[in-house]
Amino acid sequence: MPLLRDKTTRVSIKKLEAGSAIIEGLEVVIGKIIEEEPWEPIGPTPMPSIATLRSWDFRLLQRYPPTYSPLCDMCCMCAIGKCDLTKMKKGGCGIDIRAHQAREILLRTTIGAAAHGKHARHLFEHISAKFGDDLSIDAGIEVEVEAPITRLVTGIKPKTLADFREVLEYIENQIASLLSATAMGQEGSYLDFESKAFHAGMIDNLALEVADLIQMSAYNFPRGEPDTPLIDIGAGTVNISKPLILSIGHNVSASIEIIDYLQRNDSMGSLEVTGLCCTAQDLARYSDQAKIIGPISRQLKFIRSGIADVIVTDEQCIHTNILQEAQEIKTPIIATSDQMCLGLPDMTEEPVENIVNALVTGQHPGVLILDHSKVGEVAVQTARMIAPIRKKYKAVPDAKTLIEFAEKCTDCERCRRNCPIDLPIDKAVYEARTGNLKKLVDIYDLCIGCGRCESECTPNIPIISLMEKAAEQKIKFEKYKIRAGRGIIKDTEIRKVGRPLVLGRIPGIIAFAGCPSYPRGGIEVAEMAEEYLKRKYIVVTTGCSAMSIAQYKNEEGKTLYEAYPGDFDAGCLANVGSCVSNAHVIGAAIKIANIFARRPLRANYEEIADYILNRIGAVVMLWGATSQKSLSIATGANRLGIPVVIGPQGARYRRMLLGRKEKRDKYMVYDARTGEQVFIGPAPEHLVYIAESKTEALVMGTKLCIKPNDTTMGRQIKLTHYIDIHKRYFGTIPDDVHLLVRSEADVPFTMKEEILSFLKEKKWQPNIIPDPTILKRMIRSRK
Amino acid sequence: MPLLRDKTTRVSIKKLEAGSAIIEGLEVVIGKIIEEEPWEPIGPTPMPSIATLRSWDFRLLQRYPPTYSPLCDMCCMCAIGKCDLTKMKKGGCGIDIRAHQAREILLRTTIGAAAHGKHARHLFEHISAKFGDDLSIDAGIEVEVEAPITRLVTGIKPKTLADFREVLEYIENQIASLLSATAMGQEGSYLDFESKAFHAGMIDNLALEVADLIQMSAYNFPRGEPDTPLIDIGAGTVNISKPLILSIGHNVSASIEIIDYLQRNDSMGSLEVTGLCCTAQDLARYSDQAKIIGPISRQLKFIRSGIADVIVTDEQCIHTNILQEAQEIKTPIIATSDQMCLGLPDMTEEPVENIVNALVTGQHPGVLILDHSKVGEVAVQTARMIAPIRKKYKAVPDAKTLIEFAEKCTDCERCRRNCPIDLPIDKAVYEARTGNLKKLVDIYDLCIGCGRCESECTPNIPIISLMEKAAEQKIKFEKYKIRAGRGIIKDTEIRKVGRPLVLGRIPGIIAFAGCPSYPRGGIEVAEMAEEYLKRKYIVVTTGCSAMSIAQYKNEEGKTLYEAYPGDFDAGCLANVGSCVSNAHVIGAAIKIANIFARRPLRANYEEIADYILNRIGAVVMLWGATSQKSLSIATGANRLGIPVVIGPQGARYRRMLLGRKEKRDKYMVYDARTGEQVFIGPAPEHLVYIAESKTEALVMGTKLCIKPNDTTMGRQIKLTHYIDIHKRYFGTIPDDVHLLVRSEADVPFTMKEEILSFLKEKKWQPNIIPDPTILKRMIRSRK
Amino acid sequence: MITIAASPWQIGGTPGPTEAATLKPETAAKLIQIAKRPILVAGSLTLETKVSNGPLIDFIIEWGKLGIPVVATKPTLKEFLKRGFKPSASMGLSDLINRLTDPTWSLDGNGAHDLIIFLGIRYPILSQMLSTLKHFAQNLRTMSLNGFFQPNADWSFPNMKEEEWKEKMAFLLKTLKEK
Amino acid sequence: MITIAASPWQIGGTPGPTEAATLKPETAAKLIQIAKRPILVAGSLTLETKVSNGPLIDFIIEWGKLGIPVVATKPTLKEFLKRGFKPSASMGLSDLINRLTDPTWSLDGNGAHDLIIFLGIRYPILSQMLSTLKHFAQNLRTMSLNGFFQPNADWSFPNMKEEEWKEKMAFLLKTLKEK
Ligand code: SF4
Ligand code: SF4
Ligand code: SF4
Ligand code: SF4
Ligand code: SF4
Ligand code: SF4
Ligand code: SF4
Ligand code: SF4
Repeated sequence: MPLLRDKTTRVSIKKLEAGSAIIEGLEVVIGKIIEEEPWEPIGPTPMPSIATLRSWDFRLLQRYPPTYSPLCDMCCMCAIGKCDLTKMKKGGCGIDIRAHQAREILLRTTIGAAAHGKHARHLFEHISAKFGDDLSIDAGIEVEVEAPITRLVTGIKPKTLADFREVLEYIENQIASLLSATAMGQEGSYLDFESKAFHAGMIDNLALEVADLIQMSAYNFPRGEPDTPLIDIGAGTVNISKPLILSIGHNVSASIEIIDYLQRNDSMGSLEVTGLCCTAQDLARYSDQAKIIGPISRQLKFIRSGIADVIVTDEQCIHTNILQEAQEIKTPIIATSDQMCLGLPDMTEEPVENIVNALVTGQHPGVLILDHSKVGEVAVQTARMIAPIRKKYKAVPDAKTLIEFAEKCTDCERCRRNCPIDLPIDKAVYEARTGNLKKLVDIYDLCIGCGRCESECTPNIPIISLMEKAAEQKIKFEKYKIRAGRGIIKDTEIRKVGRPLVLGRIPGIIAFAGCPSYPRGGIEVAEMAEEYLKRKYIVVTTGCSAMSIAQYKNEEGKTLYEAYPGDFDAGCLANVGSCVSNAHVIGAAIKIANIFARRPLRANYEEIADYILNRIGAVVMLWGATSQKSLSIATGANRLGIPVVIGPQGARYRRMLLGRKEKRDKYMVYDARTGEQVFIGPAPEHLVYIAESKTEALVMGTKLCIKPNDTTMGRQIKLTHYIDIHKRYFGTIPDDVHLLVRSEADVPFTMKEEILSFLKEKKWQPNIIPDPTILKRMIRSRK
Repeated sequence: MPLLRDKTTRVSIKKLEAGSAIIEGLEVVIGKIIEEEPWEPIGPTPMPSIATLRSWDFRLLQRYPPTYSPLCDMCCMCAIGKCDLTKMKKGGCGIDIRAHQAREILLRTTIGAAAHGKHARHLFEHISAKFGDDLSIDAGIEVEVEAPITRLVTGIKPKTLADFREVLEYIENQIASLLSATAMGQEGSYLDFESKAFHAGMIDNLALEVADLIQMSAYNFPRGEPDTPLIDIGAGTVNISKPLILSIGHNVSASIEIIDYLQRNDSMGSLEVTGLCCTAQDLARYSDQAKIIGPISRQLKFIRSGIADVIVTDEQCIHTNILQEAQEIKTPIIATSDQMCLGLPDMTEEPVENIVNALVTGQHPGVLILDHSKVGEVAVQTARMIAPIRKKYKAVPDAKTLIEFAEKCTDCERCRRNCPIDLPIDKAVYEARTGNLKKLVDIYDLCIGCGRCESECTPNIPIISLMEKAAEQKIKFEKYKIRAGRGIIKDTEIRKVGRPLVLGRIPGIIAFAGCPSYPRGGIEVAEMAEEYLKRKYIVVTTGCSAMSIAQYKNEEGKTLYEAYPGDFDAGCLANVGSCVSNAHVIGAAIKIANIFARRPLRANYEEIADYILNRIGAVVMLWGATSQKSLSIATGANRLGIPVVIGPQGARYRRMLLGRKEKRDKYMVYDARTGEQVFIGPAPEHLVYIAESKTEALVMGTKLCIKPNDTTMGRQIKLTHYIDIHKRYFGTIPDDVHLLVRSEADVPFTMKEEILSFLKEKKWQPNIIPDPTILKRMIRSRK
Repeated sequence: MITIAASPWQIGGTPGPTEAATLKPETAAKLIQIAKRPILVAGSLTLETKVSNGPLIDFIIEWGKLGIPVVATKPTLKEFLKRGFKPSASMGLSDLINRLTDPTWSLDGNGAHDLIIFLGIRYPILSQMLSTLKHFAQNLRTMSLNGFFQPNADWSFPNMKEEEWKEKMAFLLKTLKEK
Repeated sequence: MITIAASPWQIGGTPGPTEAATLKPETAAKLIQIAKRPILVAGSLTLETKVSNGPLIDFIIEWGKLGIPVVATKPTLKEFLKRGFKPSASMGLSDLINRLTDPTWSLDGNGAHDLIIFLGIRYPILSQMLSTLKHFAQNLRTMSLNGFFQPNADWSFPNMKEEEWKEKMAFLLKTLKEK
């Protein structure tokens, strides 16, 4: 099937004769040119629809069937409900809780995919208007495979911005399909819902790639350089004597206009341009002058500090009560996205002067400006004019006022009971009455900043402000460094690590992604990263996790970004970028299969996923699982065979994909050389695992990097880490080592004796090392 | 702005010179041709994005602000949850219950729009493959304005199938946008969520139109003929000695293949081809040989009868436990849509013989066939072969067995407590022990067939089978007639009724749409329809409501379809068709504004909506509100200014849009002639009203047809009905008559005295009749 | 597992952490007596529902005669009038509920109501209307006196068998009359 | 409104109509004693949680010595071993829960367990794991003995202040020892 691509080249034709048709005086825009350049023959699954990869999904789901943990026993999706589905009772549409949970997963992954899809679309429209459709997609030098996910999923090799138009249409088409299936009276099988959720994850990942590639190309973000600038991060890094603009959200295009405006006016240093969440990460990729306040968990806390003179919101991960919060500190809001209009007056068409005036005088608490090019000037001018006026709001209440607040505390425990992560905030507030703020300071670091505690407090104690005040001194020293997001992984890097990774000599890739609902604060992410770095894993990170990792210093007082290089290599720590940059993490796995192993890439989903599942030791750590987006990112990784470890809060995503290692028949693969079925042990054991604690996650991470294809040398190294870390944290050698040793040569040299005796005890038998695949068609010679 | 349209005309060009470019040997598909035909200048809002019509929405929401009735006090959308939002507590993302309910509405309307969008897309792909992209869009004779919603919303005038490609892409793009806004940390304002929900409704309506126009064109459905054939409806109409195929769902394309196959083989009479839900309605538009079993409420009941030899499912409104239900009666399932795969093996690529064999032998309980052209043959052959085998399943258990079942009943009440509409099914079963089945028969008609009662019954009594058995004799006489769906309303009809409608001489259009969660059974819809017919309203109906209306006979023993003509005219009853045919109902209102009142149509949303709101007395009755789809259909009508009355079960949609007639300032319009603000009374009072009972709905329906633009003659007529019906059911003259009388000339002649004295009592003052508009820009001369 | 005595009549109807307190007739009488601005809303089932000595509507009329303002929802008005009783007002249920969320509104314009008593309204719609008031009318309290536990009310009778409910209703009326 | 004594510790945690029965220590003891195949799952908080005479882990070891099979979740294993106590098994919590939904599975392969007792597990994750068992392991009963009401269990201690919980735990251990 020849593939059609969108290239809106306009051509004037005076007269055109073709066959029997004669057309005169027609201006045409040549929309679709049949692909000519023979970059790679098209594979079997270009632009798969929701049922195309179903059999692949079913194979994964057979080994890793879903285990559901309903967050709610009821369903309320249609007007027949609520239906009580407890213990497999059926709802009014016939659905049971298993299928309904799967539907909930589908809905949430689709919402995530839609958020990213829209993010990509918004960037596309803005960049297309600003730079034109012909903007080349430039992923940098040493990068041939610029868009591994796009090539894999759609079969398109994008050269200019316009090439992504068809990709975006495909994404939107699929999102509508997926969402439709959640309607009352559609899909009835939980396995099919899960297959569709995988599809949503794949679409999500595709959207990530589109978004990041086009912003990298348009805004000249770093393109795979490992040594990007070190950026200031932390509330302590801002100069509060300057007017301060705070951008919050994910779509950086509006905020870039602020920097552009300042640069045009040569006054970059006169204002603080800061950001929270992924917009901050992306601002830092644009300019090393931008400062990052921190991850989403710092959002409310920083707003409460009163420091921001103007808040610019774009889309995603924004506290939805932000307008009211901003009004408390008399900070005007500039909303810039149709995704979050906040009920504000649309002043897009008004002259800048009028808008600034409306904001400075407080005529409106905020405005909606849908034309990003206007945002820069409005934000800067407003910040300058309003900063002197709102000086007195630039502080949390003083200690005395706060203790007065704390004195109202009745120790009723309701704040803690409403805290999603069960922090003992009640005791901390209660103790603050005495002036002892230590517990509040401790909680400051653990708290995800959601504000639910405040909402429950009968005497209306502003608990977050208390925390912010308590931690005031500490915050002044919150000065850290993060390496700006590097973006794509280069082909040269892939070539370098391909062999050691696939053979197992580099024990694995660990990717810290997602949001900050950590069970015990961001420090745990950093500690995990450090442990893997010391063990020479390739460590990559994005989004809020990357920011959390920055807010930690090692024994030498250095952040991990200062202590470890930013390459995609063993023992390196790469901040890949914002949430959308997760595309490059997943893309790296695909590129290994394509560039290193020369597997055909184009529209060849199953083979590539089969390769990754069986050969590439990569694990995604979603330690602070929160949003629908992080779920869909992870689910996209899952479909490609990449296991995900989720923190305990993520149990509220309500499903795991767990294997059972004692079920030998589930861990069989074909040996592609012979077609024989070979037992490969739990490699990897799970596809989605929820870990109870950091130590469990750490150990699970090492284990899930074990892959059937490891050479004996590689397996030795991986087992060494697995056994060592298991002993260290759990005190024993793991009880499944015998399932992971295929021949004596796999046994780590340094632990030989101990393990051999363990193997004996388990009546271990050697096994062969297959050329592993779960796709029958990959068998080269059939028996 | 010139509009681009998609026309994939493929042209071979040997050599093309254009300016400096020379292209050789290129095959191009001319994708976008700049619109040439000057059918109408483009209006202000072609393909509006989610914020384009926000100011219109806000105007509506100002008069009709949302009143929420949360179905759940919690939110569980992300992994921070569940968040308790009771009494305006904020969730972890900052949202409160008001904004969250609005988000729930947005989510559900978007799901509805996605289901219809996908339905349209599936039809499009199938029909494009089968008939080619050049299929002309043929809405029939006497129809110039073939696609009022498409023209209004997108600015496109579709001529061939291909012209809808861009429309579908727009729909999908908007769905992704809308869904994205439901993600955690996006929109924060309930008004903006509601505005987006309106947008989802509009997109839904657009999808309806695309779907119905292309199926009408491809399948030669009736195109606006009022006197379509009378079709058999009711379980009593089938000949159970013949093999029987039952189609369930909404997308008729697979089922049409069954009829085509039978016709090709000249054996149409040898099988019963029947359907449930909208697929049935659409099958009947294709062939008057198809029989309709009934609305969705008959689904489980009819399956339990065991009569179906093969069940073909497509998409939407299908009992999701259908596979298990079908297995109980040994009926194979053929699933034909990626929206509902049911975990079945995909046999799309297998030869027909193998598939039939797998089904007849029971090797698979069902199969998935994604190629519709194969479905016909498989279904027919399977039915023929399996019918003799499964003869003994063609019956519900005998009376004795059922009484034995009933004897297990402990009168625990749990079945009733799990019944969504609180039917006293407990008493009915308990009484059946004695052999008295009367109560069961009564409930048979009221029951929506959801099966929740069974699911709750500890002794596992098959309650629905009991009902089916109890009503066995009755069902044999369930022989009714429905007029096949006529589709579009003709321009000639619009011209005929335009003036009397707008001036008020025809008191209004009442549209019965939506699902069968009726509070007291389908008879109430029929009774309401009859009352309005007698009062010479234009009554139109679609989907399950149209089927429910058919299952009622008037005093003369005739169904209403037999008793009243099918025109779009006063005192006529038009079955417009399936759910997607609701497009024509909404389209009729648009066409009145365009054809009769000559308001520009193309991409001119606000003006047309303003016209409808202020001038066209049309009300949608959603008496049995159930699915997300009916919510989004209704919400699309709302954005156009059409009020909707919902039955009491629809309170579980969780929001109304209510006016308060005592708030004079909310019911002001501009007089377009002068720019003056004029009080217009509660006309219409509400945009979404939930009625407690049939009588309340009936009265509300008459009132909501009152529009500011009514002539005095028209207002007299409308008030006559309103007052008369109010007196009849409520015993008094309405307490708001004084708000609806603008001058003495408005007072109904026959009630003059009584009303004048009422007016006096209320200190009534006359008011002018404006040329009403709520759009400032429509004022012709400003003061 | 236990089944809580006062579990929602409709099994899937658990709304969340905040549920109605279960009501005894004695308490109901007290609450009604201390209310300053109560109203009793009589819905469309008042005619077909039976209490001890006739249809519920007659019973409600007796309450009305005790001075408790009765609002008849639209479909019930005629029946009241037929019986020679003029309710304080008649409104659509949805209209009434909507206005009750406005703390400045009342039937007579003399300040907000403080207690709304519901009788004779179909369970599913009442449940939703009570939800509206629970969240958005924090100035007032709601009481459901049907024999089915309504968790969205502030106070509700528990689920009862018909006979039990009739007795309680009779007792309640008697108590109200006595004081 | 009332706040039910045994409302979920996490306020938003109402799961639906079916909630745990509130447990007294006497009843807990009885239920444990009559259980044929109980296991006690000790989670990652067993070290930092204090009971009367030391960390919870020591307390659990005493139970173990009474013959109740203890499963240490992975992060706690080392601490048990340090104390010279070998749990019957050690598994990841998720792994364990998953296997418990399989009625053919048990620790020792000798038939399904009938009672699973949970101690020392972080509230939010335990709540979800109990939900899994509630819906998908209908062959067994679950009991949460942390001082926080877990509605997804079959039986749970109600919410208690720390001191009260310590007392109840001591009483429970005493009772188990006596019999
Ligand atoms: S699914 Fe969520 S919104 Fe629905 S009832 Fe449960 S907690 Fe409430
Ligand atoms: S979608 Fe099904 S289970 Fe959910 S509320 Fe509707 S009928 Fe009940
Ligand atoms: S703001 Fe922090 S302490 Fe308060 S509820 Fe949220 S996470 Fe807990
Ligand atoms: S909710 Fe408020 S009063 Fe209660 S313990 Fe927490 S801070 Fe104190
Ligand atoms: S990591 Fe999560 S919380 Fe942070 S910005 Fe991304 S989606 Fe939002
Ligand atoms: S979306 Fe907001 S309210 Fe809902 S669960 Fe997440 S944080 Fe809570
Ligand atoms: S099947 Fe009928 S009787 Fe049973 S719960 Fe549903 S509506 Fe009620
Ligand atoms: S649930 Fe079953 S046993 Fe209980 S009343 Fe209903 S039919 Fe009888």
